Amino acid sequence: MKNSIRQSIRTGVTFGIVHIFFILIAFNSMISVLIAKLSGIKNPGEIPAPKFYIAFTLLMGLWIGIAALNKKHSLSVGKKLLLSFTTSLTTGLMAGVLDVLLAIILVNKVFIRDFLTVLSFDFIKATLFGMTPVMGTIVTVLCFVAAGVAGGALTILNRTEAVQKFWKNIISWFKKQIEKIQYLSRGKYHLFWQIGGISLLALVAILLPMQWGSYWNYVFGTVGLYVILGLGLNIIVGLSGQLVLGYIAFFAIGAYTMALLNAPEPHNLMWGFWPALLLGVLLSALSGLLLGLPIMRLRGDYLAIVTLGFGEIIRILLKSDVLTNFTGGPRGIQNIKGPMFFGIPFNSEVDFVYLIFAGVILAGFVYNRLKQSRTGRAWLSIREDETVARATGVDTIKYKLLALAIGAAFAGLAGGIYASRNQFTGPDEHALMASINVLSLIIVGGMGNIPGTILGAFTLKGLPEILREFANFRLLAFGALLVFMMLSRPDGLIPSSRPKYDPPTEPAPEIDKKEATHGK
Amino acid sequence: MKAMKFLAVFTVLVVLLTACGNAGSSAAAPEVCETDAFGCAVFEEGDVIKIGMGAPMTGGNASYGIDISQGATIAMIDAGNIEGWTFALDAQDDGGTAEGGAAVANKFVADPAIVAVAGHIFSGATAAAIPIYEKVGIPMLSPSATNPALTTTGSKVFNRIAFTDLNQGNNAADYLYNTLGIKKLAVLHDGSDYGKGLADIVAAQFVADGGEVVDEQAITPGETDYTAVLSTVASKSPDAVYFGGYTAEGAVLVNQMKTTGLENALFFGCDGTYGEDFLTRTGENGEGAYASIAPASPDSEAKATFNAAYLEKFGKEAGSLSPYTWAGYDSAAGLVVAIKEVAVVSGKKLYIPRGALVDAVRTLDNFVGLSGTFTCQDNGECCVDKPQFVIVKDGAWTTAD
Amino acid sequence: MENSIIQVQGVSKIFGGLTAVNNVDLEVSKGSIYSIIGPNGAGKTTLFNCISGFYIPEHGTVLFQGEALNGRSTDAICSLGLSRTYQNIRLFSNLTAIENVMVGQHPRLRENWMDAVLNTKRCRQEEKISVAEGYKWLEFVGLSEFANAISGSLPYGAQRRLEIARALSSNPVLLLLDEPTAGMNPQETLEMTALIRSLRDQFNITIILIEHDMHVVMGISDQIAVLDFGNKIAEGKPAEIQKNERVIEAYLGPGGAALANKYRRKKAS
Amino acid sequence: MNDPAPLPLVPKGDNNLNTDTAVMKKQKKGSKLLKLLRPALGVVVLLYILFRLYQVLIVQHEYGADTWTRLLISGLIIGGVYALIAIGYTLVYGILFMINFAHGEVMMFGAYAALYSFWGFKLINIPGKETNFLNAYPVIAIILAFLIGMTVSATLGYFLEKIAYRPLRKAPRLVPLISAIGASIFLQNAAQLLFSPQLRDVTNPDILRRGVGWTIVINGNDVILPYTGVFTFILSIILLITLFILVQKSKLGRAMRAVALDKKTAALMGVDVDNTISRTFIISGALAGAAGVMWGIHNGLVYYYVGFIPGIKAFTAAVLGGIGNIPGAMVGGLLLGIVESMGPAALGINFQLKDVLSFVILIIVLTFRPSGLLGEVLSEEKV
Repeated sequence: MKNSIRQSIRTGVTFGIVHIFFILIAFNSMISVLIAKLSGIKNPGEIPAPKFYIAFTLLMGLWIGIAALNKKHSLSVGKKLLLSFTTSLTTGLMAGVLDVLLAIILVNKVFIRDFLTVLSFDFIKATLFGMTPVMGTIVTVLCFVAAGVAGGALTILNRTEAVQKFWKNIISWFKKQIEKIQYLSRGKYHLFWQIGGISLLALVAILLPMQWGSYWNYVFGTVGLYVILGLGLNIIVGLSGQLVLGYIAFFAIGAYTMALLNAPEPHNLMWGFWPALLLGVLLSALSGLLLGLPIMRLRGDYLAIVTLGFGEIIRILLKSDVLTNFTGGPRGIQNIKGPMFFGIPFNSEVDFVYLIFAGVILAGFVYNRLKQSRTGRAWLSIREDETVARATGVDTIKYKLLALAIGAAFAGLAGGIYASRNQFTGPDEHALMASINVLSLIIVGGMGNIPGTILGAFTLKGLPEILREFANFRLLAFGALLVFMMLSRPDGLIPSSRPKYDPPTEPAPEIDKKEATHGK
Repeated sequence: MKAMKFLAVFTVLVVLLTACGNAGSSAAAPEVCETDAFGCAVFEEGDVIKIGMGAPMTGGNASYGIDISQGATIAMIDAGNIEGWTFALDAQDDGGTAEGGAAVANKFVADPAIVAVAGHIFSGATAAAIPIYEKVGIPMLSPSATNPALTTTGSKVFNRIAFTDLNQGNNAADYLYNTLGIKKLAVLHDGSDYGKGLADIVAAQFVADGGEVVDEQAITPGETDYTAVLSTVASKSPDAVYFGGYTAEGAVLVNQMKTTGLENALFFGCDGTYGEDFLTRTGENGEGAYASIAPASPDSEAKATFNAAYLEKFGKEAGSLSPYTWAGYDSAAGLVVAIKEVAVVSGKKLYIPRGALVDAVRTLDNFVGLSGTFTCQDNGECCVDKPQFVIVKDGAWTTAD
Repeated sequence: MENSIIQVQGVSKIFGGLTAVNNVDLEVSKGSIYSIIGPNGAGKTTLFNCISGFYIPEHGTVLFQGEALNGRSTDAICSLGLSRTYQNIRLFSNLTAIENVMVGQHPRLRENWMDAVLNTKRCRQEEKISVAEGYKWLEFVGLSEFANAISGSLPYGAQRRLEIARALSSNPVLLLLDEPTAGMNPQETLEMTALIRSLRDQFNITIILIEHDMHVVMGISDQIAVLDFGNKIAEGKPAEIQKNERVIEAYLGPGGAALANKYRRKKAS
Repeated sequence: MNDPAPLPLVPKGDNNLNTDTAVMKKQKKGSKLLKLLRPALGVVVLLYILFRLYQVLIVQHEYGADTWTRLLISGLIIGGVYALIAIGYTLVYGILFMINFAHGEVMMFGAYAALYSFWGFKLINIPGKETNFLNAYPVIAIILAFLIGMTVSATLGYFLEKIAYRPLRKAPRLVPLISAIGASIFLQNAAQLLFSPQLRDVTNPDILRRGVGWTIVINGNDVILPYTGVFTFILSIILLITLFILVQKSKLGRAMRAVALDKKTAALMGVDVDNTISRTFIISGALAGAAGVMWGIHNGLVYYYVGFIPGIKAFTAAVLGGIGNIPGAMVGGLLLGIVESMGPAALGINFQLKDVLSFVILIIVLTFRPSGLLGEVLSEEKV
């Protein structure tokens, strides 16, 4: 018991630090604003009414109270409550100390914002709930303790038989439904279900873009482009196991081919969308080969840093004075003409969503076919053990180059569409961070499988859009989530599974030495 | 089977996201709205009129976005109200990239309360955003997107109070050659579209005037050690160094010129290197450095009060985050003026005819802001007067004669 | 040389100062089981690596079916019909058993990535065949019920057999087995011995094997070579090798011969 | 012999041998082409470089000795800092085989520590004297600043490992990398939110004012040897050597090397693996902190993004010298610094392209020595 008390206090301290961090970045203001908006206030301003700050504090307290009882089952109710009490009290006291310090700053009118930029006097007032310093501090501590104990109580309640049973029922109900579907989709209606599912998917894909307005069209378009990129990188990293960090360079090549061939400036060639797209794909594939040739001996992180360098080289060259006359330099290229589809201009957001979906389907199709083939298996063997793969008769260099080229081609495709959709592309679109995004998405989603890639793309590109409510805290939250996801699901959201091969139905051809061996 | 699972996930996400992003529409309205090309934005009692801003709030250039949006926030406070309808700024992070710019633009388009956009900040984001606003008639007034090509595309909605590189560059070159009598000039830029555009024009014009450009170099932005490039420049012994870029690098250059054999060369910056920050960061090294700014009285009443308000609200000296604080204020304030011009109140509702607003912004005339006096031309350039040249004297920017 | 399938002629491999393999000659006749024995560090595996192309020997040549292998990459050599297993098991451990065997068939198949994308007739056919063949070989080594299990998770003995199946699935003429029974219990050892024998008998695959377990070696080898400190100190039929003084010394140290004789006499009496 | 399937592809008899040899010949040609291509590429680049050098140095003769000296100076200084950061990467990589992507951010926090501690000292007025603590006791102030900076960064490194990496030790190789990237994004934005995105200058004590230094006169022009630069360089070299000795001689160093070689065995030998790894992170953090403080003192400019670019560069340097190898990191860092400062001038190209240059050098080095300059040469893997 003593032990778990000590532990609970440690948890409290941790949360105290978290709380202090939140205050010092004015996270509480942001949450309060959100709460205010949810409670129907149209324009709460940057610093809403004190009650919302209290609400924030209570929420923190609840969280602490719940976290305090994490992995504690054996104890009695009273002890559990005690634990949540001690934890929240610890945090509360730390918060209290912080409040006192803030109060001192406030009272003596110390200007501290050069060091900690958010600590304006209004903010401090709000953090003290607009009360007198003493009152504010006390209320803070009380809030924490009350909410903490309440949280503990909730957890205990949640762990009682009845509630657990309730949850179990719900979950099992869902499981049943899924099993039903699975059963149906396996049984003799298998084909029907497949078609049904796919056509439903298609219906959704066709109808929704018209429905959900240009913003979400744009977001989904971007997600789609990143799915294509993800699949391409999956071929390189996921299948053939080469860590490539400069992947976005191929994307850039695709985009710039499209731009240079379809923009009035700087060359005014106006080839039209489709030839440019094709050429872009080919060029990226070629550049993949050229990059590959000299560095095929490198493995692991050496390859990573070299390819990172390659990406940066491409970006800097595109931007540099040397190529300005050719690539438009840092200004990038504007007014890229959109595609024509059988003579019809084809460049509203909706059209592009369709185009991108088509691209995604194509990419997924190719990816799947390759994955389940001799080529795919050769790649996997290289990923697993390059030396042995070689000794098993796989020409590793050839297949590594092939992986690079095909992966690059995917990127070229995405790049071409991207440039003509934004009607603009510039060197800084293709910075290192973009490559890293793509790599992250395939790993977050789950390496080497399509659903994983799609989910990853949603997470990496959709999430920041959803997080827009968080304003400046957007990327902070994003980074934290990235770490959290890796910690909770190291194999990705959807880990890939190996394909199953059923034994051949017709009797296996017996092994005759004349055919089976090379002997004369 | 995966297909089914994935289908489930997909539909859930779709539903979720569509739930977030649905757009409203306007109701019956006065005749201006009937006639207007883009219809009206309608505001009920208690709604706020929103002005959008797409700016980099994260990443390496966040200081610009945050600073400019803060300047604009104060403009919202000063804007007052139209018979009770107040203004608010909706600043969204576009990362300064085309992808972000288009995303933000689409978000604004989906929000009926957004009537105008102060921005975007970086040219790339702006270029990708213009066509999207064009479709629905949301006027833009960018404080800092200087890429000349932006106003050559015949866009109706895009305007800017930022200098064009041509205007600033040519005048700067002439001033250097004729007024200051510089003969040998070294031109540096930070490789950004702004800096490079400016530097190229200055170099060309300076040569045209008859001067000699001894060296033209580009530096890598975001770094803090330019001694190498400065040393090579020094070996060409120029009389002056022109720099197209921002304070971040400009200040470093000025400081390191002293240790690299350029202590006697004169530093000539642009409106990107103007601002209090330059003074604090260069100290006595900055003495005698030039900059070119939009014609305005740098220490007017309004500016002083603004600076006070800014310091009070954000705890920083105005201009300490970027040179564009005041431009940010002006772009928002200019839009407010235009909105007040066209807004109509009838029957407890406020109507803002979008088409009319687009024209109103384009015909903004003689608008006196903190960073200059602006009159928009037909192509959307609002800052056309000759730039004014300022020099650092005893730690302060003073008008150079 | 009509009957010999591989000839190792004066091969030497030197690491820095130390000569791991010193001027070794081997000649293996087709369809035989040829064992290489010798104390640890005698250079057996190094010799294997020289034959299968992992190392390029400093001196000497390896003739395989009359063709010189020198300087050829391991994959080229493999597709000539020479495959091997490894002392410390080297499976593609995250792939399933059947996938391992399908990779093994790589050099036999001709389907390329275009076929895969367009799903040509050749592709469909080869896929069907590689599955069928794969099952056949798994059946042969008795692993067909583990076909879809992750190979890394298989029991030790099974992994050894799977590795052999992978080696076989490229239809080799010559199979190099590096300590196939290492770390196996007597039962498994017996099975493995039977397996090796049946390889030769059923498919007429020539087998060179490195082995420490003398029962196995003496049981199945037609011919035995003994390496010690990189030199071939003896070669011959099992019976001859058992009597060979130098061999015994190599194993038991100087004076070992006498010791061994004493031991024999004890057993006799 | 009566099954339809395998006939077409299981080649038989002589012709099969032919097809196989044919295949093999093709592969052989391919690999030969590769074998030729790599040196060819290297030769071409080398020739170009030599040609440019000839052009610039002999024909045009643009820069005098003074310029070269200046370039060398700035190269050495920046290189020293790179080396110091690179060590952090190398230590962590050597022991965990992961790229600690957040290392640059750790350094950034060190720089902030320097900024704030110097400001703090400036605020403390010495009663009686007309001066403040910073200028009254500059040496103490600087030492304190370093202590604070190193402590901050070391703590950060420690918690980084504990929270973001330790749970992932058994995970697939790329997972910790992504976690590190997440951490890096988080730290950057945390710094921006805490300290505001403003770019700020460190106020040095007067004895270390920036832009002042000893002057050497080289063919007529005086070249300034800035105090801050010399200070930075010497200090980083000292730190590097100390660390090298620590790793080679001390008990901890032995433990570290043991863990790097084989965690299991090390654990069996009674080495506390977790503890050793934590300590490694503390050390690399402390070094990054020191680098950050130096960065602040020499370059002055501090903001939330200041760690990113040096981080990438330092990692490049580490790989260039052979990652996992401490002298390698030193060599790599200095080489990178010098290439960046002298390279563009020597080749007469725009300074914008200096990163291109350094990455090209990296690629060339790695194509000929796949494990870096001083990295141990991996021969064909033993089987």
